[in-house]
Amino acid sequence: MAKLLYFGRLSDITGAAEESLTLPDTISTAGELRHFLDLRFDAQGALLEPTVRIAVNNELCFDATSISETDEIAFMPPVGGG
Amino acid sequence: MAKLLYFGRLSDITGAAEESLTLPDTISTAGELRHFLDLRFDAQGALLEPTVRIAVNNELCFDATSISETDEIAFMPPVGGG
Amino acid sequence: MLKVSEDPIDASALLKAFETEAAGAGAIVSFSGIVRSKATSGGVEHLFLQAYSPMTEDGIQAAMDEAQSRWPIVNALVQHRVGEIKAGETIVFVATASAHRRASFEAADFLMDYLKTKAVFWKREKTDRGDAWIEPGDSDYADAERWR
Amino acid sequence: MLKVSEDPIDASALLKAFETEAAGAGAIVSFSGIVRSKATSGGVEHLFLQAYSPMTEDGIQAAMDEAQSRWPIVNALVQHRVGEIKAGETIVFVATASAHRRASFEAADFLMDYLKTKAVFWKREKTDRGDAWIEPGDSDYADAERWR
Repeated sequence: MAKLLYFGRLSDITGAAEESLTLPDTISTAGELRHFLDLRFDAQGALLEPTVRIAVNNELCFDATSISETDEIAFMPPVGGG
Repeated sequence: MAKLLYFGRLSDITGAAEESLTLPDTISTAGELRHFLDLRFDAQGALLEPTVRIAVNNELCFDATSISETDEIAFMPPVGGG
Repeated sequence: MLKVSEDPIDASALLKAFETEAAGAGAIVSFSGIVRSKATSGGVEHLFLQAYSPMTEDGIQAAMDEAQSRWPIVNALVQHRVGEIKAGETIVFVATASAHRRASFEAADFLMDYLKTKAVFWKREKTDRGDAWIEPGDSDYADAERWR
Repeated sequence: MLKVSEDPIDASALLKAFETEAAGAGAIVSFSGIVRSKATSGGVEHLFLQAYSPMTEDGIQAAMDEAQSRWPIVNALVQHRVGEIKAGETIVFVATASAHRRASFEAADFLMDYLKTKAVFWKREKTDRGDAWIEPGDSDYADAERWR
């Protein structure tokens, strides 16, 4: 199962900051997962916003990046501390 | 007598940071005093440099400013702390 | 020196330690970011800061390395809190040391712009009117653009 | 708060006191200027700083007032040493506090430029090769020009 992380305001939509998910066979890229999850949570595009970046195993990636069952996949809205 | 103060490198030339002086009758302005002192200390123009400012009673003044026996007159080369 | 943790930040103690570490430098600049009790909407009770380790630390370290390569700074320190931080508490402390003051000022300014707009943190504000996630504002992004 | 004195400067303690004084501010910047042991010529044993009171204090106060009018800073502190100051000791400490960081950074930077080039101090350096009066350098004047 892949480990999914939802940061910042995204966890308000998903209801949890973290979950484990068996990736459906139809999903092989980060972009496909993004679309799948947006529908699954009825997020109405919140997960599709270009400002929401995806990291696979702690590395920022493009939507075209391949993902697999052993990956940690993080959904990251705009960041900022201090 | 007027109180004269020589700051920074000027005290190396005058030999003292402070002195009391009865102003000669011929001297009525800060500029005249500046010339008189430059000759008196053989300062070779060090007191005449435009970067050397004169303050009378804690106020910066022009060479044309009048001075009197009761004044505190300071000769100030370029300043800077920190 | 870089630390991201739930521990309270004592700016005064960190400055003292940094002075020792940076012995020989002529100029030290420090920045303390403190949670203000006035927010966009209502009074702030606390902030909640979320990080994503080690991405958060790696990114800050890369910014510190960039600062070291852009300016002749001899030391840099970043300490950032995560978790719940009450109004009046220090959320971030940055210090830089160099021979002359310009490098210290610019490097500290640069690091703060990184921390405000690019560091991997998410910030939730709890006010008397409810909770809200806060993302960087336009002026933060404009500040960060100065270094491109 | 302004103090010009022979007393040693404890930047850490001053920052702590300033934090209390500036309660409510979101951003505090501090600057410490420290006597370096390397000089233009040879190793520095100490500096000797001369002031002209009250002109020195009046000028710094006017610069602090100008900073307050140019930036929305809520507090400012300047402490400057005079007399003999050994290598490694702090010669000047400046702190500024404001709601947002930009004002604090710029006001502290502005005050330091004033102190370096316009404040009424004269500085003598005692090195292993002798004594010399030090006047501000071109880079100091160039820095100060930025605020015109």
